[in-house]
Amino acid sequence: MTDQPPIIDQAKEQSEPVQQPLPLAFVNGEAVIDKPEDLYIPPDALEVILETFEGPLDLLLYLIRKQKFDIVNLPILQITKQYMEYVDLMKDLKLELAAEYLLMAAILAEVKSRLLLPKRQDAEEDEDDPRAELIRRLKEYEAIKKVAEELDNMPRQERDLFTGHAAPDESVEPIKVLPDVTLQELVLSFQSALKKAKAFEHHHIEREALSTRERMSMILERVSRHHFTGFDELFEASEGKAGVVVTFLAILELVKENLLELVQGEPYANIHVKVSSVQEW
Amino acid sequence: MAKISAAQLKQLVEAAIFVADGPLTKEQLQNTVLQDLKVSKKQLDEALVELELDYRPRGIQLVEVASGYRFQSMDSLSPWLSKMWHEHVPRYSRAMMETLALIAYRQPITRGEIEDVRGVSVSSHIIKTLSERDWIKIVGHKEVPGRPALYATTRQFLDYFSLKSLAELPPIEEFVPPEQDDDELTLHLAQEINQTVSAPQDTSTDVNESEQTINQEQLH
Amino acid sequence: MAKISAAQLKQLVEAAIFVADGPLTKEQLQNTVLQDLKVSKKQLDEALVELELDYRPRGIQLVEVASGYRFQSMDSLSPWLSKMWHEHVPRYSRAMMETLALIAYRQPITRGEIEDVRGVSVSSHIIKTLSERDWIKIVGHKEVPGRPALYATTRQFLDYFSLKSLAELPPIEEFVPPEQDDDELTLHLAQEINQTVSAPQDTSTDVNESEQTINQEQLH
Repeated sequence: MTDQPPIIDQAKEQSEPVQQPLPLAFVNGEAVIDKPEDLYIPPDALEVILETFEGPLDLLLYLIRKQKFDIVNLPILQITKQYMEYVDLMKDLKLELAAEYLLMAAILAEVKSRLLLPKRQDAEEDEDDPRAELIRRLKEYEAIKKVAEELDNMPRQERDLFTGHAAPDESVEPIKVLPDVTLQELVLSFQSALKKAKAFEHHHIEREALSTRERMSMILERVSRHHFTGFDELFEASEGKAGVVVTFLAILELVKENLLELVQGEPYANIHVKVSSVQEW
Repeated sequence: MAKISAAQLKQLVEAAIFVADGPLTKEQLQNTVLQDLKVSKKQLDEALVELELDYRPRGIQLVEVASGYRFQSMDSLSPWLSKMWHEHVPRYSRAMMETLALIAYRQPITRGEIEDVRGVSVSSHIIKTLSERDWIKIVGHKEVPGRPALYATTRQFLDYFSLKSLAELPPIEEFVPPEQDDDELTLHLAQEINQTVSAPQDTSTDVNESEQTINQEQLH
Repeated sequence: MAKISAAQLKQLVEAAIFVADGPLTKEQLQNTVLQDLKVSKKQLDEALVELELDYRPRGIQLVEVASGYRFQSMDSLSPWLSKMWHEHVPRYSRAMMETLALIAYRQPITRGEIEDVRGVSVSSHIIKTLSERDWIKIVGHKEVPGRPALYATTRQFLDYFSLKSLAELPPIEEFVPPEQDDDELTLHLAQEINQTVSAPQDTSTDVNESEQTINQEQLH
């Protein structure tokens, strides 16, 4: 033992001898009541004890358990008396006494007085026990108190378990989510681009149908710079007359712009097409 | 690769859970790393079971918590592992734990109802701390005067305590009412607890319903 | 425990490296988790070597990097693991959209021609971004000095906008916003564009005129 045990230990040592004989005195709540003077605890120690109660229900449970009372046959007279002693002590110590403690005192007093009233003969026997509600509350609170302790003891993060992580390899790269673009934005952009073009009016505006321009792109893509492609390979019979015309116009346009070269070995022979390699400079 | 061997699948799932920022559900695995691979539910289940077994003898374990699968250290190693951090492990007061327990076992519950059971008022500090830890959230409002907030626990709460669902919480003592007690009320309470613990979905529906009621009322 | 078995040491070192916030050196391990345990340099080295071997066939590998030991995913899994993260690319700039629009409506077109219309130079970044998205491609080179690349839109571009062909690109005047400041110019442009877009078979001018009348009315 150290010279100066912590206050809380002192309190336990000194309070327990006082409370030990109590269970012997209270059997089924029908025994003599203790005297308040017996309950001497050094004031500063008591303060620590009292502050550990979570409220009146907790204090009542403490009193009941300490004296091994059966909660179902709650000896209301004794409990009330002891409870009031604690409440008085708290007052004496000028502890900030929560209103809940006084409310409980009132409830206990009411239950006690109802118990003292003679029972009416015609009353249904069990329904009228004035302690019932208090007992229910005590049991309910005790159940919650117990699971709260269990919860506190359960393995939990930060204290008992830690999550394991591994670093992604350097080659892991987040997938890029590309922005959405609407057709309307595209059209408005075209409009704004053209509006900006101050010199627009002086420029020659190409009159080709867009489908011809599209076909021009397609043909340029299909035709190689290095090999000749058969002229007729560029036409798709399935496109019908209009398709053939568009393709033909596109080829003429490309030839005109010196983008395509046409070669024909002899009259009526197959025409071949190649991306122009003419250097004009 | 549109198909993947069982061994490759295991490696991929293992790596994914390890590098993920939080727990991963099977659905998340299917929608991300397994997206273009034809992996059946059964194959994935098998890979997870095998991984769980592989890691049993190791210092790190594969566990399923509310938000999915994660690896976590064996709890027997915590006395040594905790030396890696200098900060003190947060401790929670009894008042805090009792409030949390009431919300966990009796959700959805109002602050007033918590106070009724505990017999003392619940400080705002407690509610704030629990909310900030993302352990509790407001899931609706009770249609009684004052429309008090209804609190429930979150998935993060379950994750923190390494639980898959509320059903895994330690069982709460279902007190047998004294003979002369108000049976009906007690049974009702016990029933409520059961429902809350074992059927979180039901609870949420109730909350939604009450929310709808609220909206309807607001319209008038 | 002041002494620890080789198996326990391995578990502890393994868990420590997994739960640490960053790579761990041998010194850090000795100074934290192994602090009160008598673990020799050699024992620690052996544990690390064994762990490295244990993990070789797994999806996660124990590697030593500059700042210590850490676990990291197998490099061959990267293509799949990459799917776990998304990076949102910011919206396209006006310059980007105008360039794309000009390529769509005026293809095949050179960069110089785009610059002529826009009055400003087209940054390489824009061309690169549009090419990477597979919306534009080079279809040839214009036979003028410098042989500039000719840009056109791709099939992916059409697919993205759910178009069967470029002919389905909307004619411009449908999108003329109300309160045009420069009505005359816009109408003029609209006419040009309309003809360009919708009149491959030489749509009669009458049709265009009547369409314009309607639009003019709608503007007022």
